[in-house]
Amino acid sequence: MEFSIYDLTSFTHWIDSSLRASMSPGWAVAVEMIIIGVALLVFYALIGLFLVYAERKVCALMQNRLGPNRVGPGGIFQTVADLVKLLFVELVPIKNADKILFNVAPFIVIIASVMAIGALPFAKGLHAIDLNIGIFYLMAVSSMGVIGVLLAGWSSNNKYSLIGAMRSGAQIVSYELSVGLALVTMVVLAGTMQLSEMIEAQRWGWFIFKGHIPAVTAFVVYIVAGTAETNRGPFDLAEAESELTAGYHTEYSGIKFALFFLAEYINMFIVAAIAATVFLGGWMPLHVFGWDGFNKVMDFIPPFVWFLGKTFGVVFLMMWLKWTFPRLRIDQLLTLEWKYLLPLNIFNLLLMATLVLVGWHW
Amino acid sequence: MDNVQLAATAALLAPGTEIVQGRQFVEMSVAPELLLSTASALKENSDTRFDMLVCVTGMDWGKELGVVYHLRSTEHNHMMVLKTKVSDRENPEIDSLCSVWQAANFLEREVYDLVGIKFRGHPDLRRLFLDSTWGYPLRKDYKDDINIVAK
Amino acid sequence: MEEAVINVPLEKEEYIINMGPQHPSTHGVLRLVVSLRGEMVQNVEPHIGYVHRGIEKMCENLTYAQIIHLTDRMDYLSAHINNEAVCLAVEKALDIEVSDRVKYIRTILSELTRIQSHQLFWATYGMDLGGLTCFFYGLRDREMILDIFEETCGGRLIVSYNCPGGLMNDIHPNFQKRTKDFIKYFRKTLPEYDRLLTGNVIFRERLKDIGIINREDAIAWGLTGPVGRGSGFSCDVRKHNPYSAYNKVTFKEILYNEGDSLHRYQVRMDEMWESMNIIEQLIDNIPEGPYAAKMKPVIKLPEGEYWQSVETARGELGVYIVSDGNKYPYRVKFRSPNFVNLAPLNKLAAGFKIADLVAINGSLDLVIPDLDR
Amino acid sequence: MKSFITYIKGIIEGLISLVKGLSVTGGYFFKPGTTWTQQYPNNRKELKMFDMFKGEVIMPHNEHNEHKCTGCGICEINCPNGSIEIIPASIVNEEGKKQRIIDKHIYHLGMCTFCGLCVKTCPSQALAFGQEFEHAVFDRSKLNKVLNQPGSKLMKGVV
Repeated sequence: MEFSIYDLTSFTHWIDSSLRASMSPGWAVAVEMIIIGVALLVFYALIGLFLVYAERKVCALMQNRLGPNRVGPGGIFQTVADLVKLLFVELVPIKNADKILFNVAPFIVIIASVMAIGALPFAKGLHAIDLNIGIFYLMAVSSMGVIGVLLAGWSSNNKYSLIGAMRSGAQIVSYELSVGLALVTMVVLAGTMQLSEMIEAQRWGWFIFKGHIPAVTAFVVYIVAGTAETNRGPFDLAEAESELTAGYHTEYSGIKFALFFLAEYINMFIVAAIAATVFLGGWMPLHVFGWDGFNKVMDFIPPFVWFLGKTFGVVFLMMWLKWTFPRLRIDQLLTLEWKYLLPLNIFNLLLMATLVLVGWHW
Repeated sequence: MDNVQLAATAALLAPGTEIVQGRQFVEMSVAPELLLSTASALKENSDTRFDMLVCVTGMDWGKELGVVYHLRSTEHNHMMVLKTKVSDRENPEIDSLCSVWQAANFLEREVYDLVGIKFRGHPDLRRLFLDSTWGYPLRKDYKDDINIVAK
Repeated sequence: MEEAVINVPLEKEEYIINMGPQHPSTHGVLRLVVSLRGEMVQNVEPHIGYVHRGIEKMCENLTYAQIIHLTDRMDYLSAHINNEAVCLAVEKALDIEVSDRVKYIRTILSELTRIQSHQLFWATYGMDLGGLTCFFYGLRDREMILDIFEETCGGRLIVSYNCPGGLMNDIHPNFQKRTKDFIKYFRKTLPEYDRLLTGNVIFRERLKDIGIINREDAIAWGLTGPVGRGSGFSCDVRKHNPYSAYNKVTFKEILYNEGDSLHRYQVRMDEMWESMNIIEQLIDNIPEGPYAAKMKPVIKLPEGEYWQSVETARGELGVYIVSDGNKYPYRVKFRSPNFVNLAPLNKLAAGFKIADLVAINGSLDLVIPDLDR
Repeated sequence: MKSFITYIKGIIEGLISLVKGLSVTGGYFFKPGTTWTQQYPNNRKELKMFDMFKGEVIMPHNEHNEHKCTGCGICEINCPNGSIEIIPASIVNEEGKKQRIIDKHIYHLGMCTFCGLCVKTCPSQALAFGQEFEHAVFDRSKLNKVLNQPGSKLMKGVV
């Protein structure tokens, strides 16, 4: 194994065996789950805070501004300060709102994104659960968030929220299709749904290079549909600020609003992470067949850095799109999906299947 | 067409109206009952063709209330002024010109709001800026001791 | 006795939402009561008056010199042009001929005002449609014009630079250089606006065939300015009834026949080029002369009625002064372009979606304080 | 077939227009030093308003604590908002004549709309515009200023 220095499998195995040695297997699993849960939550919060900061800095630089620059050096603690402020903000009670659903909705959104983040492979061995249907699971879980959005819009007793929620429902149901088909295209190429095997298959060339044109097309479609699925601009119709004030979270305040806000960024991270895993090789360093020296140097960079680097690259792309384009209208949004992306996707899947059958993919 | 010719044409179109010349525009004073017919005649006639209503001004002439219409022909690029007066200050009513120029809709609502002249046949005569309990501030006898400090 | 909120009764499956008075897309305190069926707009009713200050009533208690500073507060994005309108009306009434220097400076400043107003339009229109970056580019470039205003007039937005008979003070020595620098810079930056927004396929698809009004309707509704010219109605006061130095320059009146939101937008983008052309023709030839004519300390207009229309960034502003010979006017009426342009909103937006309503409302480029007065 | 070509052409042209837009924002992102932000409270020292800037109305005094205001009241008449109030006083001057001077020249900054008529119409150029722009105070009464400094006198030669 050429990158054994960064292989965390033995480390996690060591934790597992030492825990099992000191307590009964049931307790050991419970302790492991708690450790993983805490680790994921901390990671979740940190990524959320960082992404909010990154987005503000990126858009500021695109707009000839400085962005946050007061709290901490370069303003890096700005989002922490905002979070503290949001914790202290009053939770405004809404008259005639459906109290239970109103309060539950943000948590559904958050839970959906936490469940998705749990199945992501961060590095070799740093993988909470390696399902044999990893891709399928991620797709299933990440689209659960829309239930929270719909509930939030409906229970707020506000027409703007309701319109936003209904838009969001229509949008996610449609774009789920494109995301799914784009990923299925890559599953056809990989021949597996298990994330660890997919990454292993990209050792000598990422899928985006291996899959020729169909893979690139699938990547573009995936980025477009993924942006739409996370309700980000130019597809942010659900919260279209200039039309619906704030869409489905108009009536939310304080920490409940913060949960929605955080979930939006984490969803962006998840979409980008899936893109990085499936198209760009996940934590797998860039290898070129035959260039041993080059491969050694690449292996020297830790897989975790590779993974985050690729993910943030895709995140930056999504931010770039958001801060450049105007928003689409709801009918154009659906036209784009059903008239352009879906036919393209099906054709692309066919092409990929042909490629794989002919055997041109290696 | 210069002002003199315009005045002559207008006089032919609406007999019995008083036409004043020598000012910036030709001014035509119409009795309220003749207003609608005069206005549509001025619009339809191919020599005058006043197809654009530029401005509607509500006036308080002391004893009488009045409305001043500024008309423009986009074809001939000339303007004229149409004036009408009612002496009933309590319940002044004038025919609405909405059927002639759509622009009159909002402009007449404004006059109704600020001067209190009602427009007969207006499709949507409601107060525009002020709420319904307010007086008519552009009348000269309007009193507001708090907000208006007379010098 | 409360009056009805909407004029048209609601049908089954319709519901009302209130856009405004506090809403991001209404640019101020315009309240639109929108009847919707699903996302489709059935009826729009503008409710205005939230910034009604009674400027016309206030004018009846002020002298002609004092009125001018109130006109700044109507259409604050065309502040200089509003000032000019009152001054031209007073000068016309008193039969005063201002010097060429004053005319040239007024024209240059009017065109600068128009450019900065259209820049702000571009910035906020991009934001209405969800492209937030435009806002900062627009304001960045507008800042340069505001600096020119600040250096010469003393105010950035509310300039109060005109007075009956001329200007409050002479232009700053840096004025010409700064203006030329700005035009040099802006000629390079304006194509960037087009690359970012005008050519963008999403933007064009959003606006094409949205809120159409044809030429005949535009005339009947009295639409002026870019809104009227987008429908092919040649209504430029600068062209038809030139004032100040507009008869000394050559420029093109921008006309499009489509009458949809995209072409209302396009008129404004093209007008910025034309404004730059006008400024370039004048900026080097400002003649020497007094910056203000000698005026009596108390201005009394002879009895009579005076009308003056000027072309603001939004359309034709008419000033109608009725004087009874006193130092205070008997009645002042402002024919504000926004007020007239707002009226056909229902006609334009009914049958489109909420997102289109925002696009249409933005393409009218309303300034609410001008509408309410 | 023709419609298919226009369909494809439309897609390609659309994509090109999107890339053009991306090049603008991306250009600024990757080009450093294009920020226009003014770091306001930090740049207070360097921040200088233009000479013409209408920040507030002031009455310039010379080094002998003398001003030019004769108390004629023309500024008070010309002010459209009533933001100037003059409290006159009379003294007996050296020649033994009674002379009108100002006791207090009160300026209500909160009511001022910066139209510039007072400065323009002052016959003795006693008033001017100051460049101070940070007018926020916690108490509204602090906006009522007395422009003539305590103990100031009328400059010699001003009538």
